[in-house]
Amino acid sequence: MTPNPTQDVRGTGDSGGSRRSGAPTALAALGRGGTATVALLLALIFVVIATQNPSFFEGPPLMSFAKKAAPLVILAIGQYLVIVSGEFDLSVGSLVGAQVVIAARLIDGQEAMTLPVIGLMMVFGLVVGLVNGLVTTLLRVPSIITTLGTMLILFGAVRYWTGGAPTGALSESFRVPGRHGIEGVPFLGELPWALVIALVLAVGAVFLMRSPFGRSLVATGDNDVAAAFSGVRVWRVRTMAFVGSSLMATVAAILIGGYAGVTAQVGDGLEFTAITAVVLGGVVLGGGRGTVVAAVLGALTVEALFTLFNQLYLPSTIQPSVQGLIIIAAVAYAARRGDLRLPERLRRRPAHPTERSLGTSRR
Amino acid sequence: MRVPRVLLAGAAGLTLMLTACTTDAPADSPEGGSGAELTPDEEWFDEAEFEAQLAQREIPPEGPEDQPWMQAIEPEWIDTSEFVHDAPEDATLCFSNASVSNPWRVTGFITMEQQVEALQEEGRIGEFRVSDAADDDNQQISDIQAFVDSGDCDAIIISPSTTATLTPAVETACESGVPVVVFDRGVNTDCMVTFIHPIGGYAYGADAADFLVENLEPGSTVLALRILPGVDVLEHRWAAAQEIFADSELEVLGHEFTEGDGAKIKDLVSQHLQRGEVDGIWMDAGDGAVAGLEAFEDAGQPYPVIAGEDELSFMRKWKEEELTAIAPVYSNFQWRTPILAADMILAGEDVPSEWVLPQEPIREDELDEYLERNADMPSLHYAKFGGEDLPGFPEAWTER
Amino acid sequence: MTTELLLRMSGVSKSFLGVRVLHGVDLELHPGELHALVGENGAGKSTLMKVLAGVHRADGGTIELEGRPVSFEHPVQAQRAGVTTVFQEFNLLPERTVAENVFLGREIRRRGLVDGRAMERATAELLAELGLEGIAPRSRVRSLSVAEQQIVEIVKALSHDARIISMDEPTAALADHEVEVLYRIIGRLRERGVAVLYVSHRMKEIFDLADTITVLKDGYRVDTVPADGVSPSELVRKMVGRPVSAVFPERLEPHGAHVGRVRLSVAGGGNTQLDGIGFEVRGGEILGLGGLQGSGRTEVAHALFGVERFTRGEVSVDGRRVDPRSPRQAVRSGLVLVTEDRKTQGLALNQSVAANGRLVLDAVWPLGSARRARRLPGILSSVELVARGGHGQEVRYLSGGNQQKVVLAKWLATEPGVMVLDEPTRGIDVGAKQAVYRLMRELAAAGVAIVLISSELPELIGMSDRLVVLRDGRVAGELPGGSGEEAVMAAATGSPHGDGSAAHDPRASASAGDASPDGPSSSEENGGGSPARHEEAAP
Amino acid sequence: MTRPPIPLTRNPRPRLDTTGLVYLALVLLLALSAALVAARGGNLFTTANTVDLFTRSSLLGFLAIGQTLVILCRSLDLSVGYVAALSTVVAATTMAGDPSRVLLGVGATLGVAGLIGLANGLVVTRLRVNPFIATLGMGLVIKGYLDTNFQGPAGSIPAAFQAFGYTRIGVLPVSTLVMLGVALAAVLFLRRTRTGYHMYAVGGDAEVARLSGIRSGVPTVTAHVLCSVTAGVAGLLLAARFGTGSATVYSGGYELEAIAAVVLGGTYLLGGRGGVAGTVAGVLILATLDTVFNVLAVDPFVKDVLRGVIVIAAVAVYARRGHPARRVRFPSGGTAPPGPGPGSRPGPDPSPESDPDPETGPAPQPLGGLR
Repeated sequence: MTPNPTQDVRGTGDSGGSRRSGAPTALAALGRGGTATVALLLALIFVVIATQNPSFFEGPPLMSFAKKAAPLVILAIGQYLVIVSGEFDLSVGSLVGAQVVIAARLIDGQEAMTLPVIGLMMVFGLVVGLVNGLVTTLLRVPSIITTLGTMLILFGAVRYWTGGAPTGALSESFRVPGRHGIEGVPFLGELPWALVIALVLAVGAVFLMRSPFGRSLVATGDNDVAAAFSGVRVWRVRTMAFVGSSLMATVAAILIGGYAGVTAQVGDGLEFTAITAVVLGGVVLGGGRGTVVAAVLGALTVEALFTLFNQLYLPSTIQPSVQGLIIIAAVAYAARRGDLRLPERLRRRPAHPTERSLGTSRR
Repeated sequence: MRVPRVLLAGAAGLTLMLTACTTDAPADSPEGGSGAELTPDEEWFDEAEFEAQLAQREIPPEGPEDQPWMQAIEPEWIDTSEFVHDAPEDATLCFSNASVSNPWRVTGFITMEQQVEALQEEGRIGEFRVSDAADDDNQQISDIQAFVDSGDCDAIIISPSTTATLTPAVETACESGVPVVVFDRGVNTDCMVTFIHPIGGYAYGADAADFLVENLEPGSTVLALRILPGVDVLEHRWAAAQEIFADSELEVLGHEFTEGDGAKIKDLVSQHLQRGEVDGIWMDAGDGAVAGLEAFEDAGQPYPVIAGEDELSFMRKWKEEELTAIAPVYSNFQWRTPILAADMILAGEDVPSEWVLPQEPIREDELDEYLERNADMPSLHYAKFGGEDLPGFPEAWTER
Repeated sequence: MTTELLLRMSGVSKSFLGVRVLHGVDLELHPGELHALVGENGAGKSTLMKVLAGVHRADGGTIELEGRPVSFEHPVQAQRAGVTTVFQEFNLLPERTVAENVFLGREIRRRGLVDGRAMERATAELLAELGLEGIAPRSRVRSLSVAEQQIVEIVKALSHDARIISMDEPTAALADHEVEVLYRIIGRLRERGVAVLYVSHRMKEIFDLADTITVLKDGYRVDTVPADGVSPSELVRKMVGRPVSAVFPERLEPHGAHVGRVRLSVAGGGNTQLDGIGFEVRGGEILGLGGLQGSGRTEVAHALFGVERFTRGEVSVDGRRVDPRSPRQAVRSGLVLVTEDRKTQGLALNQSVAANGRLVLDAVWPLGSARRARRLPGILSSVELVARGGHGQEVRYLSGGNQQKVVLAKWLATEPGVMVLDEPTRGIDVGAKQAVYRLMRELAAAGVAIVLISSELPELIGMSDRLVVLRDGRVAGELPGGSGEEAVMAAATGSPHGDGSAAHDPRASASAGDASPDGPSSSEENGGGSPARHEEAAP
Repeated sequence: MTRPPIPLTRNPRPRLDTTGLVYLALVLLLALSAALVAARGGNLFTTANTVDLFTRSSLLGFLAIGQTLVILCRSLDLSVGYVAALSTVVAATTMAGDPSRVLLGVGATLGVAGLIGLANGLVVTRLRVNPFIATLGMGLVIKGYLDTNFQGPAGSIPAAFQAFGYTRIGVLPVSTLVMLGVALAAVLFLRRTRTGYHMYAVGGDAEVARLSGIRSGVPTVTAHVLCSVTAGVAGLLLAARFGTGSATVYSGGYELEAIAAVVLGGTYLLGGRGGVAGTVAGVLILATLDTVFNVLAVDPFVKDVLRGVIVIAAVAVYARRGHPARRVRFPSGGTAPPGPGPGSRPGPDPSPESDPDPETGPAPQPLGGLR
């Protein structure tokens, strides 16, 4: 549950005057969810990168960027599912770390184990997502606490299991998706599998969000009471969102593990980077607003920003400061522009009988 | 909504100024991905200590040659008879550990536990209590305080998480009258009975830097990969490297903080490779060295000359790809020494007041030997862990 | 009543989004007077009160308090001037105590610190003055009953040293015996010289309490009359200003296959809020579900819809026993509910018209939703939706009436057999109301069974073929369509038929009405409703 | 059917509120832990362990008290760890080992912390940035500043001020006393000042607060300032214990632990309900767990697992208790429907929502139901 800032509540009369006269529909649609804003920001960053390093847009460097960015894009898709349904998932960073460590330990360098272990990782991701989702929806623990808890649990349990440092090794075939690609593509050189996977997942996510499930999910994030009254099984769609997030984190783990192998620090802090990416894309914390494309663009923007920092030889220590300012500025800008304003949370009246019982309807 | 906008701009500007202004002062910080600065930070560079450590590399240590963990360089033996324990088999050793949050510490801690078991079986020490501070300075201060207050400890061993911040706590421990043994990172006091450490960060950084200078043509480019700022043992390594690179004709492309995260290392190296050649890699710790090398593979570029660490995945890669490489060593076997020192102290034997352990890098000629010795060991294990003669070998390390 | 003038509002006008809702309204208040403000829903009563309270600012006209012109820009200014308002929605913090709520925003301080004891003492004194020692100033508002919360609101108003208190349907949520407490409180207020501006739909209360009555209609003041100079029927005529039937569309010729068959039957339904609920509705029929607010109307709707389901009794839709445990199951069985609160329960405001329209299809029949959603454009045009941005427009930019049409379209897309409409015309303009009425008629003609819940008696009576009136969670009686308002009110309040304005002790009348709570009708239905199985195909 | 004659009187039943429950949980936890430790042949309440427990609670206490205020206003502060780290540096460099500069150092530290809180509050209220993002961003900004300018320990704390970190009276460390003092001050602030009252109002229902003439920005900004100031105090405590400024302490994950303590203390994450007394109990519960884990030499990674499980479980328990109290008009068994209808199923109601809540009052009264 988002701690919504409380200052945006309108008067009790429903006549606060929030009607906007019809802006051109196409433009409005483009601007909706902040897609335009983040696309512009991304373009801007790419332009600056290009001036610094013109060769960046020649195939291989761009593909190398794509390879690096793919895991965050995938994590952002997962985080988007959860955020748009009105919740948070802080456990993804820990989950990525845990999955890589699990993979290394169980595969232990044996090629034959690769596929079974990937299957097992998927199951594990599913279980983590189910736990996050069911604890949040059925036990009504705020998701920030639930996923904070799973974050601690995963972090501790995996280290306990491996005695503190990862053991074992990944097999070569495990590393293919994250590290290699389709060779000999004209101009690009190598088309990384990571990019292919991220593209497939992004396209899949776009279709998912246009499906009945996707629309139910967004409606739930926007107004879970209305969604419940419309027959949406709120607990179910939210739990599915958490499962989606955990599965995406698992895929990201396969790519990250494949990209760079096992180190003890894998996944640290990824949850905040992923949330940053999603929010930068104009997806509103609290749910109901923003598109998956915007979230993907947000992830690319974050990665491009890191690349830019590097190109500019910005001391790596100052990068967090710039990152912090940019996300505050981006969200403030979005809040200032009417179209991204936080959803007008209607006053929750605990005295109202239906709101509570339905809002958390749990059958 | 004009006000917020102005406010935002103002706040942003102000904060940028705040964060940026001090970076302009070169005396303060050796910043620069641009790599121009090769003057070691005064805060971290102690010329005398630097020279001393370089010299110590050449001094043959005292002590049994097959037990480097019992060797000491230029020891100053001190009498510990005041700490003699009547019944050492009942003596309680208390160990305040900073953490086991990285593979080096994990390996070391297993060695330590095995050493404890060995001594317990011999009836030379009794209970062994450990508290782990999970890298939290404040937690470790509490942990040490708890040991002191409990009054059960007959010796306190401390592996401080940070040098400066743990000083008061170590002093408190000393004041309690119990013998205190400090190892790995130091503290700003000499109240403990003995301070055990390998030669040090300067020597480590110098070993690595010297190797690069020797093996690279003048004018070659070197990229420095560092873990975190502000950790003294790591800062010393970098300060020594800066000193040596400054006197060389190598071009340092920059130094980057990686948090030891393989993905970050690989990404950073890839980006540098996009912009130009990288001939040498200097690392302040070997974590993720393999990821860095893979960036060269993936970019289709020849392997660099690299200074990693005695971590096995790196050494195996070295062997496989026949790299020009060195594995500087921050002697992992030092984890055995504090237990042995405590045992000696409780027995009233003399110990060196500052116990400087040998610290020799693994060079190409010893590579095969160390790989063979550690053939069963997992990756992320450290070659010079020095536990081969302990009873739990090898299961304790392979099946952690 | 003294003659000195306390408040004079003259020529007050107010528009929202270009729609004029108040046209030059005048109003005068004298100390100790109870001035009733009556009119149909949407006549402008609440807006007038909000202008007085400083929630809205008037576009035109003047307000004089004791001869001095005032202009309240914020409720707090009005309160400081002694003008306080008890809104229909409670403005209380449930987690705080009674005393803390009463003094919210102007806590009593001593030496710079808030003096909680003093506030509790002051609250206790205020409560005692009203003879309500039963409420402890330290109890949390959350733990109070609705009636008690209402009283806290009044005490809060009083604590401002109010000279004018306006009350917006204060009895709406109260049971009879609680209303009596309110009478007593109002009596004491008037003794203290406080002027009360009182909005209510209940004729009986108005004639029990009021000195003066102002009638509003469509934003105009129709008349101001002394209460003893007008009869209830005259008053109703002034309020409505037209024959009741004229505003409602005629019944249409039924043509659906289900016309005349029992589509919904409830027998012996009960849960913690309801007991012995029984009625049946046939295809083509509009059943009005009447009763005061809090009588259990919405609870019946929710029970049918699986929100707060019946734990006793049985429900059949088209002859099949159903026990919906969730809205989803109810929808699948062919029963839908148009909820009373559009914004919190009906719509996802940030989503488009199209997305809201197909939400139910998406949620309930995810596989067939694309096919079913093809009907949606047609449905949206049949409900006469006006959305400038097309179906991609977010619904929060629509007017209340158009929002309601989106809600209706959302449910119509499921092709329901039984439709429960809870306050379907609340807060929407006249044109949209007409559209809703026409739609109901068309649906009924097509064989849909409709249950209409409404607080607007003319609407309820004018639209329904039959009325079931609830009181305190039970069926109080069943009336034929076209019954008089008095008869419905009598059943709803439990007072005997006839002229309710007589100086009757409400207590006595309430107990009289209680004698036979369920009447014969419900037991009759109990026998006939459920066992009879109509082997009919699903709609 | 008859009605109780006077509907408005009720027997006020003594009922355990959430704070009481938290303290009960604390006592139970202590008893259980003591038993567990005793079973292992130890003693939980030795001086050493008690001191340890209190010391652990003071740092977290400062952070959690401030966080409580912010959460009560329905906001959040994820920057406290960074503020504490910055504070150690500001304190140590300002004091520079000179005892005469202690006051200056404390003043400067709290001033800087307060300014950061002000910035947080203004960004949240004026720029309407979601507090999660606003304070996360602020934390990153501070992190960048610290990393850039302080690599390693900075400044030095004079011995006189180190006493704040190490002195104790009996088993009670001075820092714990100060923490309890701050807690008391915060309780008084919430119970005896208007701004404190208004925090509950803004967090509970911003619209009600606005209609009552409360400017919602004021309590929220105040809460953020106070939260940062208590984080500054935490930084002072850290500096006193370290004897120097340490820029890297932000990595301790304090902010999330503080939030966990607040929620464990029964404060509602969405504002308007709860208080500092509960938070102190929450802090003590976490500190007890840590101490017990330490005494029992639990693996540090298992500690994380247990902490995660306990926090989730505790909040789940509150969530269950926090059910809106629905008034019951008809007992769930029901007055039998008139006539023995074939489908009538009197009996216990299976759905938890409609269970009569025993706390709402004596016997179901036919008062007006909730509308």
